[in-house]
Amino acid sequence: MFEKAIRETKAYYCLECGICTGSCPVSRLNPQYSPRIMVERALLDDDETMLSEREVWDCLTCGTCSARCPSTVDFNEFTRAMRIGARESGFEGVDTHAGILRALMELEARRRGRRDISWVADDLRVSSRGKVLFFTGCLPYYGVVFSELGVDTVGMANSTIRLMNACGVRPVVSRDERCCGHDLYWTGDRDSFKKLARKNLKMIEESGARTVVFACPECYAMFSQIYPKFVGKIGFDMMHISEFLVSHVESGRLSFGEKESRVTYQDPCRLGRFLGVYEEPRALLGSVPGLELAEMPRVRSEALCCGSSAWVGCTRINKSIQLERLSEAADTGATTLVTSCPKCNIHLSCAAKDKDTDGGIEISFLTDVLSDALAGGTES
Amino acid sequence: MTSIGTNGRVGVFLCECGEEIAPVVDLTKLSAKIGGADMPVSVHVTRYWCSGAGRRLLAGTIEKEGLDAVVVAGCSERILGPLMRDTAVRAGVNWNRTVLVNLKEHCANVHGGKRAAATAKALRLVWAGVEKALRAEKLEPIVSDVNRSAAVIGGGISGLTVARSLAARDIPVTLIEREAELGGTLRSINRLFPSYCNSAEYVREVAAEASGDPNVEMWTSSRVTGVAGHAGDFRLTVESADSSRELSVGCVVLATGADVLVPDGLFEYGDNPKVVTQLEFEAMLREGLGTAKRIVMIQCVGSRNEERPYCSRVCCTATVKNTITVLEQVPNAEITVLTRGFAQYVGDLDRARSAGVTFLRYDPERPPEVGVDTVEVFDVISSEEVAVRYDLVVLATPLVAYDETVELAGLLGVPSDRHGFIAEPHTKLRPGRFAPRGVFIVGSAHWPATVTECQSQAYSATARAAELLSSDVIEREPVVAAVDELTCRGCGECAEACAHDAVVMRDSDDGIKTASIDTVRCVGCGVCTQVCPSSAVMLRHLTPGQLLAMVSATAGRR
Amino acid sequence: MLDAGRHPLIELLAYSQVERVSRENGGFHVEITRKARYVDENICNACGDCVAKCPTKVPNAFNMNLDERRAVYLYFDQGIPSVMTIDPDYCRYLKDGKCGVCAKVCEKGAVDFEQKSRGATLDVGAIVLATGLTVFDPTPLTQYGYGKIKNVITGLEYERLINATGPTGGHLNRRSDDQLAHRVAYVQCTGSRDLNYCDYCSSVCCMCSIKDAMLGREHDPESVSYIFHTDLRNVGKWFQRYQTRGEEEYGINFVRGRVAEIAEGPDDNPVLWYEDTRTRKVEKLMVDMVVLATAALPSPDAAALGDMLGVEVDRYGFVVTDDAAPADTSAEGIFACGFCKGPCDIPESVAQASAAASRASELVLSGAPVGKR
Amino acid sequence: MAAARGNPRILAFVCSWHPMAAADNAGADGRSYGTATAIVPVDCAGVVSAAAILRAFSSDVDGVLIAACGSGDCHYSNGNESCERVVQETRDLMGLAGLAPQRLRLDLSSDVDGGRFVALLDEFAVELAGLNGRAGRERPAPSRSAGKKPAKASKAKATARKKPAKAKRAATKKTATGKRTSRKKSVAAGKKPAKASKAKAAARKKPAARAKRKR
Repeated sequence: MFEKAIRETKAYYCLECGICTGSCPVSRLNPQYSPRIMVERALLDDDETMLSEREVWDCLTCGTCSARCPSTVDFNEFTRAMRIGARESGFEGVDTHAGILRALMELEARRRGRRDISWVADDLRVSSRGKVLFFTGCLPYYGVVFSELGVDTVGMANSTIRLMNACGVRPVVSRDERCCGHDLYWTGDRDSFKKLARKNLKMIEESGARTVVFACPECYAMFSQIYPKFVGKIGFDMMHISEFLVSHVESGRLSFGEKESRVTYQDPCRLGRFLGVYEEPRALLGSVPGLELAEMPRVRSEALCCGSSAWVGCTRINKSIQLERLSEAADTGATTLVTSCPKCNIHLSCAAKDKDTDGGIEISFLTDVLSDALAGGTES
Repeated sequence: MTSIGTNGRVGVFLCECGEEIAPVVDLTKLSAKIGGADMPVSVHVTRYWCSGAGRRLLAGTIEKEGLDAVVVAGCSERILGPLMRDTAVRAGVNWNRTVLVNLKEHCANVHGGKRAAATAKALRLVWAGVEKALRAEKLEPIVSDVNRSAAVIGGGISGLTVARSLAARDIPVTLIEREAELGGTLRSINRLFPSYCNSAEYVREVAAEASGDPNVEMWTSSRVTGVAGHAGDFRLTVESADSSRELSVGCVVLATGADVLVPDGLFEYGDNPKVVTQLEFEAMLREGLGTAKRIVMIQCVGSRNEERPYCSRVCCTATVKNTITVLEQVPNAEITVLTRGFAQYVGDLDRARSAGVTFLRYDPERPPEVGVDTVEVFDVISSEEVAVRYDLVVLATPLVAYDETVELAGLLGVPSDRHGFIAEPHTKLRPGRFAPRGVFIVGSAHWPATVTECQSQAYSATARAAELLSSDVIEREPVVAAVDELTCRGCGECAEACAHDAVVMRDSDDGIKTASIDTVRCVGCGVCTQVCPSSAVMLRHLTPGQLLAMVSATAGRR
Repeated sequence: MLDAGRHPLIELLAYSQVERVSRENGGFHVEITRKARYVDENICNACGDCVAKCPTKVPNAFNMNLDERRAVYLYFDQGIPSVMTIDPDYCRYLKDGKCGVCAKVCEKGAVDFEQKSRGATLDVGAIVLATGLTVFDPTPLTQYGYGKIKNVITGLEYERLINATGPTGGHLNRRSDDQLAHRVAYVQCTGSRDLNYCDYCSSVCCMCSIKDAMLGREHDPESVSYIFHTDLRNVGKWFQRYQTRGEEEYGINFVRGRVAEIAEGPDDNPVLWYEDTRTRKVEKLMVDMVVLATAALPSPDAAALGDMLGVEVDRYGFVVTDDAAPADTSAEGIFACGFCKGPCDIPESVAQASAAASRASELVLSGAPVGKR
Repeated sequence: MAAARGNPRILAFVCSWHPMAAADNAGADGRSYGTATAIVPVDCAGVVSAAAILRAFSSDVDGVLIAACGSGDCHYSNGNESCERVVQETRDLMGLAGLAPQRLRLDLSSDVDGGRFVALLDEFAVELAGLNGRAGRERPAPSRSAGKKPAKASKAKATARKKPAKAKRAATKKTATGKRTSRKKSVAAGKKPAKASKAKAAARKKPAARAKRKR
């Protein structure tokens, strides 16, 4: 069953050196989980038993192992193949949050309906057709599901629009947008993922957009790296909001007011290891006068994952990873941990909330920080 | 992990239910569709699976085909469930892998004359059952040791009766009474109905008898402030003025009784010294009525209204009993009882009527008004305003729950209703299934009860407690939540959401707390599963995978 | 080296670069640039007076920049030829026309600031390539923190530290605090056997690390070593015994597992994260110092040289030779030996060198035109 | 009636206590409802997850009904209250996804009368038939009942989770009557969703669980 996966991920190159397992943030905490052993078992044709095991769902797909693998085995793809296989054999992972997010994604994949975009703040300018489209992803939904964490994902979407407005851009926010399919893709639901991808591409085509801007790195990674593999060529430009803003800062069209603060920055797996966008968010933070960036020890390609992904793993192991990252962040002396991925924000905030001790660190989203620092109209 | 396809063979047993199902649902077509699907399923049809012959056939088929799961598609789970499950379990199928599908009330009965549509729907319903059965885990009963002793909370007539009766069966009992004296409400009552014996004396006798039994320990001026453990092994924390003690017992009898409402602000009570409650009147009867001759009694004071919509059940009986006592003491007394209709079903109503007591019916929309020396009332029967002179107005107020009882119920994991009375598990359906095992509720703590009723309940509880304590171990169907400890991230949302205090947060080596379920407290409501961010807690008898599969099948998702 | 330097039939052209090679008269015409040393090789006797007075400090490349030398320097103590060289990138006189102290103190007058690079030609019957190796710079492996975590060093840096003539006089002192490192971890396959960098096995590192660890113990009886390896590739004669001895007598712990990440712990102690693949456990280990056994690469110029010579090199830059004639390159009359044709250790290099010499001499002695084997 | 209601696909989660008695009685009494209505039996409304509701919608049902025991009558103490919270959250999500929140209905009643159960289904069917007329174009309607301010909604949500048995009991007592009345009202008001939606459109500018929080 795994022949194709083994071929495509080059798993047969495995040296059994253990660098993946040693690198894996999950393996460090959960001795049951070992990417190395999984690959080896697959090579030994032990796939039937493997599919039923919970370890199939433990991978964060953070990509650290693959980035370091001397044999360049694509363990993320390997995981994905296993999950597809597991699903087809009737084994499923445990969907977090009582399955609400998966159910929502399936709903968007299978059912018609136009999104409600009344969440866009009254003072912002958006349009239904235009050259630049802001792909909001699941931010509005997360606003409902994660309100209790104090994570304001709708605010993230609004601050993104606000910054785009400040650059003189009135982005398209489409009611026909769908979930990008990231989580379904990584948890092995190919059919629903493809449906979502097709609907999104159609939506963008109809919007007339030539450039699509993402606030969520997962959407960005899906569009730029995965969609072309499954649903064809992409005929528009794509960029993360940080890339979009940097060009405007460089050209002088966007500037920020003074904001005294010491912050640290979390590289999201998708934006960092997947897409190689390391400098733009830092450049943006650096362009805010008074804002000081204190780096954590593990940054850029070595950044520690926020600890959870695709709504299948939210265990004590994941929490331990999150707490570890939070303490690294706090150790920098920064008062704020800036994230550029809404999910990092959610996951780290959740762990921070659970944490009994004080001395935590505030967690803010990049566009919120920047929007607050907008020269002239600061709102905080 | 949910798995399908590896869980063995399912037998689907379609019931014609005589002339109920078969004429509407085309069972031949249904069997063909089910049997023809690419699933590990065998189909059987008979006229009545619930009949003796049907059950023997079912059991035989299970054994012959080596079935691992059973779906019985017939009538209501509420009717057929226990019987069919029992039959299947005896034939070797795990109870959790026996699923009932209601083709009668939920399909055939409501879709008469629409054979094709009803058959198509029946197929979806049966598939939902099969999906559930295929995904059902084999669940073993929860087993625990039994400590052969009992705690009785409350030293009123209910508690005393239980204590005395358990002790007589040689079961060690500790009775905990919050007041210094035993006897409860009966101490304030004059006489008992129907015997008209001296109430205080009677309860004193029972108390003495119980106290004298070597198997009974009396802990007065004490209250239970903590409960841990489960049926067979409860640990109570009992506090008195100067000490705190631990008590280990196998079961707990809750007999804390109820309070009598003090009707402040109603019918001049509190302002007019001639207005008293029925309870105060009992004391007056004991001490002598003095000059009072004209007595007006008002029923349903503070009950059957918006705040307390219930009938307190015992007041009518008490009132009638008291009219008779009055007439014994003051033969020429003029007694008028203002009622909203008599709610008693035992009592001396006729005797009171024949003795000359006047009964008027008032309208709650136009309640009686207590004046300086008359009570004015609109008599519904005669449609007339009536003014009744009085020396004394006696208000029958309802029994209300003690706040303390609600707290105790909370500690014991027993639900209480919106009035604060203990919500007993449904007595008609699945008795005892959702009650915390080992906890028995007796008397007015559960609902206003007469002394007779209290004692009946006490003996009944004694029997059930003794039954529990007679075994070395107890077993229970694990209709409870379960925490995957490897997954739990210790956020405590479940513990916060649980109304039964069934979630215990423990410290773990990794510094993250771990939730665990007190399986005896847990009633399996699933509230915790809705708030768990990690989906670490689930109902093993109805997993998320099962529910989703049932939804998909029922909706006919392809 | 001394032997070679002394041999009458050997002319050493150090500090020189081959610029062009052409085939002429059945042999080769080789054009060489001899780089200016600004010191006359025939006069300098390497007394060291100039070095003592030179005011300009320069990172010492020979000691892996672990210490400093002067702008006028002897590459290393036993270097052949034993003459000074002035580093034109740093020398104040050569850059700004100021200083010139060396010239003033040199009693022999060997310093010659006017010296220019000059050409030289050779006409030879055969060419032997022995360009050797260079080592991989582990900076791109950011997970190992090389360059960021002070006490993570490379194997070559270790060699300099443990060497009596090195910057610390042979003491394995940590760069962070100059304290002796007792617990040392060796990270094998740093860059080797890695499809991202060098997908081949560098072959020498396993033995090298064992040797290093044993040296460490000889310098410091408290030394404890950990060698993290993918496989121990000690395939040479007695190598296995060497390894066993290291384990039994020199306090070496061999750990089967490739180090995943190195973090910085307290007191500048590196912390290694790894899976011990034998126990299947992910562990961390704090040590005083980490030595990265970096991959060995063909000399960076090898490919260009091969191009010039018409010698086929593979995608890594290794000279391609034939199995049946391991010293012969694809170009007639040109032979190769040592690491330039692929990873090999010293005994193997020496054997190959003899083979190449033998093949070359066969050709030259036969007098036959190039091409006849 | 039957013509007006058509035969919309309704999936009904029915609690095994009072509501199941009502559903069983509907059949036993020989009443009828649409053949596209099907019941998923559940122990308690408290076990119905948002995922299960959304799964029904992504399986193309027109409406989801959850029949729970009346306020204060839950055999498990607070399963019905928990369900109210789940329903509110699910409706918010449905609204955002462009699915009319009226398609999800929670009925809290301890009435075991089969007639009432069928009437409930019929009425729901009529409402759904109206929505289906505008299939695909349905507006996210006033699920976030009467323009509840976001902060409030999430606060209410938070408190709903905080149990303390004692405090909860008191709260239930007070609101018991109120809840019942409002339920009746919502049933009645449900017939005119479009109007309500317009009226509240302005108030709904911000989605329910939003409120920027500074920590």
